[in-house]
Amino acid sequence: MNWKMSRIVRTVTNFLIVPIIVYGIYLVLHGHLTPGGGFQGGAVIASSTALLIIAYGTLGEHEKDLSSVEALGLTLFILIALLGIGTTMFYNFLAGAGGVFGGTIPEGINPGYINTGGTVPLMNIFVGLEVTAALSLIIWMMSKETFVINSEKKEVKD
Amino acid sequence: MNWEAILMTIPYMTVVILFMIGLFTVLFKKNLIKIIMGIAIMQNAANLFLVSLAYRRGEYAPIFTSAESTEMVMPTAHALTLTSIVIGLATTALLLSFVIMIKKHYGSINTDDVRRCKE
Amino acid sequence: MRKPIAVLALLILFVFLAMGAIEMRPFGEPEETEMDDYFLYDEEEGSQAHNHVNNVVTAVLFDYRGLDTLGEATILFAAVSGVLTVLRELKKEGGKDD
Amino acid sequence: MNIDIVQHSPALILAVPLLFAFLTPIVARISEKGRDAIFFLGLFIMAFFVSVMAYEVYTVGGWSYVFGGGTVTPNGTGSSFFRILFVADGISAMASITLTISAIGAAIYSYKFMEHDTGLNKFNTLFLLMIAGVNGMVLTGDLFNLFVWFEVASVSSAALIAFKNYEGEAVEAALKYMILSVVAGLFFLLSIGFLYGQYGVLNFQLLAENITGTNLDKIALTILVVVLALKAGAVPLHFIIPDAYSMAPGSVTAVLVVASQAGLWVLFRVVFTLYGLAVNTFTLGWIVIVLGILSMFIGVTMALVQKTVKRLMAYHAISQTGYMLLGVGVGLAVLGQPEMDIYGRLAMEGGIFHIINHAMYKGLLFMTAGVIIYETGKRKLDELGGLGHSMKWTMVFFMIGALAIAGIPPFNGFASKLMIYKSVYSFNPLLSIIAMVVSILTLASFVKVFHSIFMGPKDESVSKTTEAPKPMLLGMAILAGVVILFSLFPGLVVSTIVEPAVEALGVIV
Repeated sequence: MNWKMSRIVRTVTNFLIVPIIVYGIYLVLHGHLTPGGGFQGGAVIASSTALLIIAYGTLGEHEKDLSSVEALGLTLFILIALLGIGTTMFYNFLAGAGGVFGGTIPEGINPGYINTGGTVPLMNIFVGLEVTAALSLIIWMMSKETFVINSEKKEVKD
Repeated sequence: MNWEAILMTIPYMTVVILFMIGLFTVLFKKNLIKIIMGIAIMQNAANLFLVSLAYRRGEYAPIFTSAESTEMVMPTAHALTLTSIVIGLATTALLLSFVIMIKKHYGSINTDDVRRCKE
Repeated sequence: MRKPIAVLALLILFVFLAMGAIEMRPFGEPEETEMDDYFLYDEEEGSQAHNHVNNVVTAVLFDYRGLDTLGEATILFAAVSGVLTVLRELKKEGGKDD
Repeated sequence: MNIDIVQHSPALILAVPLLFAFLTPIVARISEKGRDAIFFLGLFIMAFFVSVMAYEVYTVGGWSYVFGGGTVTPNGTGSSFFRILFVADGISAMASITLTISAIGAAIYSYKFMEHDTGLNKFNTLFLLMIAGVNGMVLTGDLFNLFVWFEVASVSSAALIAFKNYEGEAVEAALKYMILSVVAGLFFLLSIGFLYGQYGVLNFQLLAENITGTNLDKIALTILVVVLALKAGAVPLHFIIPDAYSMAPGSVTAVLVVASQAGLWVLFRVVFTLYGLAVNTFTLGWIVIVLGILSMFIGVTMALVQKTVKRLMAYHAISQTGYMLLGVGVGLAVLGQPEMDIYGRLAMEGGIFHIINHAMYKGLLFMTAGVIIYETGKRKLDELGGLGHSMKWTMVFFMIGALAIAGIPPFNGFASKLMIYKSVYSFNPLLSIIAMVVSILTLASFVKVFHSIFMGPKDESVSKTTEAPKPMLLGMAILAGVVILFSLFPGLVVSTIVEPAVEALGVIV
């Protein structure tokens, strides 16, 4: 897999990756205040993977790592949902309790406070983790099967 | 005929027309990639339908952070749309990977060549 | 021979769905909004009162309809597992297979 | 903190396989034994919760589980209907029991069956996800949530059908299955949109209160019935079933049968609970009956000309689906007519009893077919012969399955078919005669198959075959044991698990 794009593209990619990831993290963390959330933020972060693959032509041997990250995000998500089982599954037991993300907000229009929402922002983070890994994996597997292999002229005959 | 009432359903008619375009593509195109594009059109039609159900005249997005008014459109349909968008993405990814594999095995993505199952 | 029949079926389906669209309530004027108003404004269980979340769509997505989101994330997980399964290397070990 | 696991069991039935499926890729990095261990652990914990839920449903009665609700009430009132509900009643208990038995059988079977393949991490994950999806479909009481689990089941089944990615046909079958499932799912979404747009709610009970049988309701109902009939494999849209069933690995097919039946359970729920008497049940019942008769007849006639083992069995699956639709269709057609009610109820019981019977003996038959292909590597009927000499247990299991599917007394297929014949005869004698003729054709077909696979001289090419490995025999023995158990005590089974299911559909006058 020696295929990669020119030095200009690679340098610009190096500079662009950071703001893309930061913007994605912003979308995930502010999911309960502004439009956005785990899925949208995760998709934005995964677009940086697409940029990496196009510029460098490879993502390395990280399929198992990405798969584990994805599974970890989902496991934490379902565990948070199960922790509410004192009442029922998916009960928001952190909201308004004063601890992590446990702040209260006034009714009606307000400027928005990040330390609110209970389990909702936590679930956003975990889903963001899952979506990032899942979309990166999909993009990587498909590019590996199509242009990365084709660029090496390696063909599989049935 | 109550023409005014029919005019009020134009968004829904748009959805139906888009949906039928997608279905036409799925049924009559021979190229598997085009079939998947037809499915994507149908998915977008369904998403458009759900979003159009959420709308209430003259009201704002259901987010209280620095909102202009507390008159808000219906949030459930927006949540359903988000869910169905992700479902559409996942199914499209799986379909495309099937097509990649079909191309490897059969050397073609024309539906006329991809019918070895029946034998 | 098959194509005209399919076109006819498609036309019938179109008329059928268009009838549904015409029967729908007018655009922008929903009649029953009890459920959505509950999520938006309820003083005990609403998005702001109970969950302390400003973005009502996120509150619906992760709390009121959290199970849908779990299912949706599961579909993404299943699709990734499927992509990894289908695109894995074409080799079979041993002679036996089904 | 005091947690009542009985109350929480519907949620845990869903959550446990999901949790273990998510853990599989992480555990698989550490050890392969651990991966298999948590696979079986997840299944057995799920089986435990299923039995807890079923016991409560059969001794005390059903209840609704509110996700994220402040309180769990026996029958959630008011605002808890706006959240997602799980319904624990006769239908969901019976469907979960069916799924659990055949999943455990198939899992033990596939422990040996799949060991020559790569990518088993993904196999275990997808298997658990498919089970979770089917469980979610039968348990949920919310229309959109139903769509979500429908898609989970479709995506994971399609991925499992394509598991043997070194065979082009498997990928082709999976592609077809997936395209049809996705298109069906989109129609489903459209009809959810119609109902949500009109009534502003998604819960089954709230929708049922609102539905009055307007044109829009009827359009939504038509779409729902067609989509769910496609999922179940009834005739006008049956053409994906043979490809999918014959190309999937043998252990997956046994569960795919149950996954298809989830479409039937949901169809009953939609037709009876959601619509009920709001629409003309006589016409709707006759539509279901005609679908059933066509499925029976076309399925069995197509099966007679098939040349490969699993394809033949897949066509028989379509034909057996017809019996279930026939029974329930008769029950639907006479719904609300007091003079016919006793027959309607018997027909419904027969149709629903046939579902669990079919899941057991068809799963068993697909597993024996898997064994034959595993041992000989051949699929075509005329290439096989004389296997009875070396594979005695497989032959016995095949005989149990074949006699049960053909409705020979005293097997369980006879018990449920007899209930359908009796009740349908008083409704319309012609339908009953057609059903009997189909049954005879089924017997003829399986006699032919039995003869060509197991009888005859010991063929040169198959002389080296041995008996199936022990885990595979154990998996088949579980299903065969259930078939025999149901054959011995059909009355007990009907009164314990079938009648609550019929009552849950609201067919009590």
